[in-house]
Amino acid sequence: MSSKTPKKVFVEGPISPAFISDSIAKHQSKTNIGAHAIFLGQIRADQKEEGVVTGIDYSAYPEMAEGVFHQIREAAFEKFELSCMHIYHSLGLVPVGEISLFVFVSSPHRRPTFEALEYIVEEIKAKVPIFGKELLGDSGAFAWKENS
Amino acid sequence: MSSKTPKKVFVEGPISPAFISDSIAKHQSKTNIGAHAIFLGQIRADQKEEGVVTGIDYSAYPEMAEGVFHQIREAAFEKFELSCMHIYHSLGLVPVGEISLFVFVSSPHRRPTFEALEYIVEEIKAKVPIFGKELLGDSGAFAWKENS
Amino acid sequence: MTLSILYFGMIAEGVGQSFETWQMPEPLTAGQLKAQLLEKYPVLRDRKFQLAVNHQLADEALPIPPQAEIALLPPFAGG
Amino acid sequence: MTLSILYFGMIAEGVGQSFETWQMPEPLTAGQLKAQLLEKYPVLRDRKFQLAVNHQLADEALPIPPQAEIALLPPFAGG
Repeated sequence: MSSKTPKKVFVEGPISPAFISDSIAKHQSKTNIGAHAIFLGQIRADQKEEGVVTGIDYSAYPEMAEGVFHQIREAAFEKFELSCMHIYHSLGLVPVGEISLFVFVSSPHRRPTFEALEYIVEEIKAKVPIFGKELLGDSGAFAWKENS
Repeated sequence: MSSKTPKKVFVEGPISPAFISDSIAKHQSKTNIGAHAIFLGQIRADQKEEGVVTGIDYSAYPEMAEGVFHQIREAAFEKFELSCMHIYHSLGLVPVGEISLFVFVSSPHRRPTFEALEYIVEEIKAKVPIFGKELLGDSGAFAWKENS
Repeated sequence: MTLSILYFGMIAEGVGQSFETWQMPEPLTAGQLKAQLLEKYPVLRDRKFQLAVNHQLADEALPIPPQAEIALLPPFAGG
Repeated sequence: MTLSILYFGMIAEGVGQSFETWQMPEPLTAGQLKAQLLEKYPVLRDRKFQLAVNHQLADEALPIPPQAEIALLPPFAGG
């Protein structure tokens, strides 16, 4: 573990397309970068028994989650030749069609960006204590989401 | 080959972050999408013998390139479970730090987006007749780029 | 020793609270603590969860340190 | 037969033009056409290129159709 302080990952509510383009624009002065890869998780209107998903209400164990995000960052920088890495995840309500996860990796070359993107997303899904309550229809019903 | 007409891929000059966020925003009404993956190619300030790269002047054999892009699209839709796919490439001058390639794939699930993103980028680099003149320093020197 | 116990997501919903403190007369392992939790909250027997001790996932043999922060974590759903 | 011949990138730079037409008295293959191009433009011997015939990469045995559009393509640099 390095001594770097954990970076802020959680944002309240959905992640906007404008936030994403701002992040991209901030990397245009980094002229050693040749390739960026981005992953976005978007809320799907899945049909469940009790109704259609209208949004997910995210919560987390933030003190532990920040630590796990930090470990994932450190491991990814160790494994792949990356210039930059940014991870953002929503807390609170994210309506259907909106974005709840934004992973952004940059490198001089394309290959490390593909490998790092997939690694980071899979690690987040498997290891970070984030919980999701799927809101169903408009009856007040809900179901707890579980990553596969 | 399907009978779909080829989609417009080439754009004049750099691809702006605002163009990218507009593309993302347009997908928020597609509520069967759960995952997006994006690749961006950015011009690097590489040090060459005759000077530092200040930009790349792209040209293409457009009639053939559009056909190859169309084949890549069809093959990717065949191989991977994708909801959407968009490819944009610059023609003309793209200065260092700016974006010349934007590949955007969407799917209900994350796995096809990782696989399709890498497949499409590698196919474009290997098969599309696009040519790049790297402008070096400010002496008017240049070198022809070659994908590896 | 005094333990802080945090419940999240469907676990908090099941036990009807998100936080409590437990006074423990003597040292115990994570596995022993889990058994006591299942005894106090039978609803937990039907729910999947992992135990974290001081922000780290714990296996059953781990001795619980004094003043530990315990968390009951239902399946993760990030992304 | 009349062929349209297109030159791109470093190939256009080498031959000093990007387009010309050739009158060919009799049918020929892509390999035979390539030999004639190398004869007319010795500079091409030092440059890597592929031949496309009517927008498709052609191997040497391909017979060139009448009125074909021929392109000399240097290494690709997209991305």
